[in-house]
Amino acid sequence: MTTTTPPPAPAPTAAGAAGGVASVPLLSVRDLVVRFRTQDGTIYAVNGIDFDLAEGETLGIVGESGCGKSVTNLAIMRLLPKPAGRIERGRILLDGQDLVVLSESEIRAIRGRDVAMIFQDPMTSLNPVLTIEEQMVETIRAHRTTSKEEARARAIELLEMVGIPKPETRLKAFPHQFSGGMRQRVMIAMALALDPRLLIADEPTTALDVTIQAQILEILARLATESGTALILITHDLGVVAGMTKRINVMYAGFVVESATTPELFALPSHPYTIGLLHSIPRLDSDGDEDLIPIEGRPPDQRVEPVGCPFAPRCAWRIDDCWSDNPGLAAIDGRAAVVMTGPAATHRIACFNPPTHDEALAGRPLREGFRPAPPPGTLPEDTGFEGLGSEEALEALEPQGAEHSPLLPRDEALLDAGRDRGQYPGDADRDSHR
Amino acid sequence: MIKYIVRRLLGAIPVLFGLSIILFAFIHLLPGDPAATILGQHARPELVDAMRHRLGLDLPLWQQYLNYVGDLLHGDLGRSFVNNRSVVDDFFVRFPGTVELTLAALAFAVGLGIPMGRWAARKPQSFSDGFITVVSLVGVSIPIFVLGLSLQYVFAVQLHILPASGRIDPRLQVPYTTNFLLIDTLLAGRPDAFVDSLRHLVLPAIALGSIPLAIITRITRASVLDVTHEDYVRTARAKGLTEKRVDGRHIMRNAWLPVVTVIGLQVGGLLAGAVITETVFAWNGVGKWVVEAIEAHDYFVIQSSILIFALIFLLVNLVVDIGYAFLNPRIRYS
Amino acid sequence: MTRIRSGAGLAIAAILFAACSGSTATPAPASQAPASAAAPSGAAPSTAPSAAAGTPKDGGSLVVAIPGDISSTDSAFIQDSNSSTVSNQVIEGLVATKPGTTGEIVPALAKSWTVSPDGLTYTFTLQDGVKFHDGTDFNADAVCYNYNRWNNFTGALASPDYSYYYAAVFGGYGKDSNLASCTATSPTEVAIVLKHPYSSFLLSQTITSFGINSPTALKALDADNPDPTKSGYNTGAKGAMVGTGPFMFKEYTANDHITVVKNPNYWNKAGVAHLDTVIFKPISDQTATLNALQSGDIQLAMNLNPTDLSTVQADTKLQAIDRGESCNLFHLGMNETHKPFDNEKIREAVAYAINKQALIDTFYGGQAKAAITWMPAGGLYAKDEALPEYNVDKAKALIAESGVPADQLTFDFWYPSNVSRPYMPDPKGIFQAISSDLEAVGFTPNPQTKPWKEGYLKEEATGKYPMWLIGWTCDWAGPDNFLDTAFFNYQGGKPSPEFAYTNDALNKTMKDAEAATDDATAKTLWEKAQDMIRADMPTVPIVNSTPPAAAAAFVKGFVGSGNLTEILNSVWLDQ
Amino acid sequence: MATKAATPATVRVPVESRASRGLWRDALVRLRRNRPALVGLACIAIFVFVAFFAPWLAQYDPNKGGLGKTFEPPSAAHWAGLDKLGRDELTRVMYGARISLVVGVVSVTVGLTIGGLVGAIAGGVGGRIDTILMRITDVFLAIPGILLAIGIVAWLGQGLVQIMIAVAVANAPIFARILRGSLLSLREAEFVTAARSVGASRTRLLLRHMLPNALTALIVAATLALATAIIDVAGLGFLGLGPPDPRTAEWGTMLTDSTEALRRAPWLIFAPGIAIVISAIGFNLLGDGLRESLDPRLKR
Repeated sequence: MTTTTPPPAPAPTAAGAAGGVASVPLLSVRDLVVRFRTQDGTIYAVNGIDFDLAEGETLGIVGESGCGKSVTNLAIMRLLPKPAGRIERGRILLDGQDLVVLSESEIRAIRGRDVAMIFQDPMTSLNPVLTIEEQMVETIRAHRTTSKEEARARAIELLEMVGIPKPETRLKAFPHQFSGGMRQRVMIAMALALDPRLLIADEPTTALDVTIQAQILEILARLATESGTALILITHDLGVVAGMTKRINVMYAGFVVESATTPELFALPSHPYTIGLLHSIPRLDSDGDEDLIPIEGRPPDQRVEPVGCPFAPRCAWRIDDCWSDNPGLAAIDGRAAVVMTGPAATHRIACFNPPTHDEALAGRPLREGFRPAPPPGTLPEDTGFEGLGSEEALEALEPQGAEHSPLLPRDEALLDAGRDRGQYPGDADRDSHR
Repeated sequence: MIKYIVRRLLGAIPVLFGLSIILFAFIHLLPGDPAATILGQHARPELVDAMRHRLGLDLPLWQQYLNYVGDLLHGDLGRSFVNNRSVVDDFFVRFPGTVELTLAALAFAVGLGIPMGRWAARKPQSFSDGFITVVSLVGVSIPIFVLGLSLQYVFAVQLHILPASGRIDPRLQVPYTTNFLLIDTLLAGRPDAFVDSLRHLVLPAIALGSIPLAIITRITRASVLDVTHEDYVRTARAKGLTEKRVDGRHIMRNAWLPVVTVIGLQVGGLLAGAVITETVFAWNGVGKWVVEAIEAHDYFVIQSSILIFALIFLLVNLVVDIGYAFLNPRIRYS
Repeated sequence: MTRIRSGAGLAIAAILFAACSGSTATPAPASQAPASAAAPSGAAPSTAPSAAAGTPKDGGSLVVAIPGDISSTDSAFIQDSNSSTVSNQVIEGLVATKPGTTGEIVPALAKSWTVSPDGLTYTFTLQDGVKFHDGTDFNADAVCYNYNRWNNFTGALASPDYSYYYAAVFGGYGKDSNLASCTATSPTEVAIVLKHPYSSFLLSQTITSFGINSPTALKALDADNPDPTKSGYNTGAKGAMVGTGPFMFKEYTANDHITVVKNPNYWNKAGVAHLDTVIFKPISDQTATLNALQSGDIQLAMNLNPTDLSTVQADTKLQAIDRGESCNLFHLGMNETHKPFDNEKIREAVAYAINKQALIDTFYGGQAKAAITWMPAGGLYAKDEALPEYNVDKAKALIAESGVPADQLTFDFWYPSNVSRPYMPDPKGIFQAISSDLEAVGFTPNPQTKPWKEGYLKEEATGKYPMWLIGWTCDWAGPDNFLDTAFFNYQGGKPSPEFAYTNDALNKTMKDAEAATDDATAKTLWEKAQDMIRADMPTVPIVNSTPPAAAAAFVKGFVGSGNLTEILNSVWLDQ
Repeated sequence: MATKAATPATVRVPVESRASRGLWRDALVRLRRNRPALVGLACIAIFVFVAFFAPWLAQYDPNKGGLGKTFEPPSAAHWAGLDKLGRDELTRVMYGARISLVVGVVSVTVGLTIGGLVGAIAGGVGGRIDTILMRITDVFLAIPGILLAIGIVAWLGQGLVQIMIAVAVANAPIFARILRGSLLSLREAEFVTAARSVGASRTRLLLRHMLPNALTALIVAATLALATAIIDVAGLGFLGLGPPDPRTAEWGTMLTDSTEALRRAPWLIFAPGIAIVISAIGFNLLGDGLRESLDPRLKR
């Protein structure tokens, strides 16, 4: 992988000064802002993010449900739910071509051919009334003028590639005749049908059995490597990205809060939220006596325009500035030239008061007498913020918080909210699906 | 699949059996002696007794029931008390009219309801969506006879565009062979009569189809909206399919499922509605027959026609379920 | 011809000397084209005489709406007006009533007749060269075949379900029958001999049930099958309804239509139909009927709601048709076994309480006249009894006089649903109006209803109802058909339970009147009978109605009859 | 008919076990934001208000008229005109609201009770009883509702009470089906399993845990059935099976009368027609609104 620098044209708002120009990255997202207009008001889903992706590179996007990771990638595909979801600002450059301004038919030509996507739930992502063959063949024939037989041969080849036995007969089957893992293989095969240059996998294993997850990830990794396809892997599970991707973006409330190469991120997690994430999951390599520390509180209400650092209410390291200003994403080493892609990508965080390495290991501030800054407008003595016992912490224990429940992903909830705009409330039988 | 059909058919048997008991009981619970009803109030007692004997009313109840079921199984539905015509014969004269009317109403409801529902779902909460919603609400809220008479008044009486009643202009003198006039006119090689009988169908079909139209519109709209947000539709778009293809192949193929179920349920409503529609439009069908029979307490006709109605309802639901199974591979292959 | 199954048999004695005075009658045949027979002077000037000037044109089809489907195509079994409306076009009897009248007997298939002095033997001379529609000859044998057929009915055919009118007129079948014999004395001469004198005989033979059918056709379609439902002749099969009339039966589709076509070889050349085809179409709803008329689906409606008369009159494309002199009576039934109607003063009070003119204006579109007695005002021997006129004070005074306390002025008041009769176009509305009238003078009627066909007629006949709406359309025009048969007849020495009106003197007077041998006696006795009824006021006569028909304006030549048995051979289309 | 269409789809699984209160409170909040439902509620409010205060709102006696004033067209004094018997049509429509309200509410309540009982037993007890009860329900469902109602009126005789029974019986099998369906789906729901695992009795399970959740679908169906009930009663009136006292100011009867006079006095159709349509729309909108509000899956 060659070292790349940010693209020449847009001046990155948060990433600081750009380095020298080596080559144009495959994908370049600049100042992307996505909002949903719903009956309940505007939802601030993605609030100005920047990242690049080089040809053949693998990038993990990690964050809690509702952090905007899925929305970001739907925005890349221009598949935001209409009419609620809108790209308000920013550019998405694929090979220098801005996807945001493309016409519907132009973006359609790119979908599936240049950029393919694998969705979270293989149970619902395949059309239940069409055979696998029909769904695969139509994908191929949507972009290539081939005969049905050729398309079918290609489909068989692809199914073989993803390890589906007896593909000739399985082609005639309907999705419900496959297991979840098999369906996800079909999805992968379908996504790779046209040798896309970028593959976006949105939580591809979340809905699967743990035993299957590894197989699917393995197939995904192998095929992406073999074909040289760039991969964006979206997940809430740091464990998944650890072995799969070269670089990781950590997202929170529609912002990228930390960006680093995978080894760097695990070696030196630097944003309080990243640290929180790492401490809230059990690690197979841990000593065993390490306590899990949950992240207190809940993600912010995205119906409110974000002011200050979005993580501040939950952050143990927050200072007064965190309440009022949003720290942009900047290199940890402020003087270094920012490299956006590749193994030498710059480690960047969005934090006014980054934890130290020791604090990162401990999962809490170790500084003498440090207390998280109280919210503006409250008297300091009132905020005996001790972590547990605070109102927010108690709320966090309520079951409906369910931030980490894979069953109720917040992104889905968000998309649901977007969908509500599309629903006339006087409408009958909305419940007929599911 | 065949197993499924057979199972469904077998499942209908206890329902029909139960129905026969209920109808039998209903007739026997009705006040008055059918024999006396037939003969009139001042008939001589020996005549009434003879009639009771002829009708088998002097037998014990269980035996009467067995006879009744036996006759049913032999396709003998008895005779009208009023005109003494065979119920089965009358049925074959009346039934085609109801079938034509019901199918026309269904065609109207489906043919207009589905595009309207799709149109409304295209831009939810737009003016056109609101308009369609209001129209469909009013549609389910107007009694059929009010709509029917109003349609007659406007289109037949005031505008003279369409005929007001009947199935065909009798002056055309088309021979009835099948009693399906649309077929009979063609059999007779009379395109003019075919057009005429088609014109006669329009107003009653609209009156009868208005409620199903409203319901199908609403369910189509809801179903399309639901499916539009399904993951596989997103997948289809992500594959770069054209909107037309996404719409036709992915959205509609799935949105059809609840719509088909609802269409099946509408048939029951249509048969019920035919009762009133046929009265309003002097349409010679089963519905009018039933009303006349009930007015005249024509027991066998009531009994048999309700049984036939129920049988049709069950059959249609069976057909719908089978159609549903064909549309939905999840059922077909399990 | 609209029969109400309320009386038992018909107890008709000798009357109606005008029609059968033993002499040979040779008036014009019944179905003569009445180009000159101007429309009878209608009750209302608003109705247009349809037999207007102009030369009749031949050809065309006419669609006629009738209120319900026909029940039989065998005239011997016909009891309802729908069936007889159709049958009358095809089947003719020996005698008929003159078009536009209800009681004037004219020759039909018999061109003349004589009655023996003992009133037992009727000798009919038949028209020459008449052929049935099937090509067979009409002759004396054919006539007797029909009379003997009726007389020999057994089983179901002999039940009131079928040959009601034969039994009603002849008193029974075979040995029970008043028919002694029917003899073909020559091919064109028939002698019908009765066992007892029966002076209504000729008039009774005008009704549909005594039409002469082709013996060949009857046999071909198994008309005498013990199960009439298996007789094609009864059920409208092809080849049924073969008579001699101006129209020939073509086809019948149950509840859809009945088609008759012109008989080009009609024996009465003056009466050959102008129309090629007449199609009868049952439409029960009156609004739907008018809609069909206005939209051109039909051209003639036999049952117009009088309320819609103004609509028809306002429409230049339509015409209202007068049906001539009324032959019906609508009255308010009261049963004397129910309190408070055992009290004569209460019954009189009810008579004063009812605003008849308001009813006529509201429900009859003016097409009715307040009744003057218990039969049509124009009926034979009808006497103006100076019936009570609307007077609330008088009614209240009578109630006070009666001594019935106010809390006993409560009773069930019944009206029929699902029906509209020529004399009672809107029972529900009329009921409400009468109820309000009764309440206004202090009564408390309690509303009750039953469907006409099932329940109502039966229950009222048994005397279950204290007060109810009822009426009568004549079978033939004569006082016996109303006063005795329909209303106040005795059965087995007791009054019919329907009204429970006990008046032995009245019964005797009526029997005497029916047995009277001369006109003057009959007149005196029938007038006396009416006076006796007036004195007791057993029911309150309300109106004699003239139910209008309606037609497209281009329909000409229709001659209405109060007994609603019009023949359409005179009708032609001016277009 | 609208209710029938909705039946198969109204089965859903609530998320929370302490459903009743939270569910209803949430539903109310959602309902308040549902504009069409509020419109529906407003229609019903007008309807109920008129029904209760008819004697004060109306200027005339609903049964007093005058034959001389037959079919007077609408005027300042009589906004909806006078009917055949010279009675003020608007007054009668106002009084008619009382009867329609009573007929609708009573027939639906009775239907709900019968159907609810059958459905609760079938869905709660299951097994053979369920099979038998559902077969009987199928039998009734197979007869078109209006025919069932006509048959019952023919059997029991004419009268408001009989009409209410007829409409109730026509509705009951639908309610039974819906309740049974929801109960069946709830039997496998997690919170029910949880309650079962801590040893809740069958009755308690049914009454405390399952019924409150299952009722939502039933309530929606009942609201929609109110709309159909009013129309069905009108249909019975058209077929001559309305209330026996023809002076009863009942909308269906009035509508039928107005169709009989359609040619003489076409305006008479408007007052009862609009009243029926508005109340039916009201119940339809409210039913749809409730359906959405009570669906916990749609929580925002």
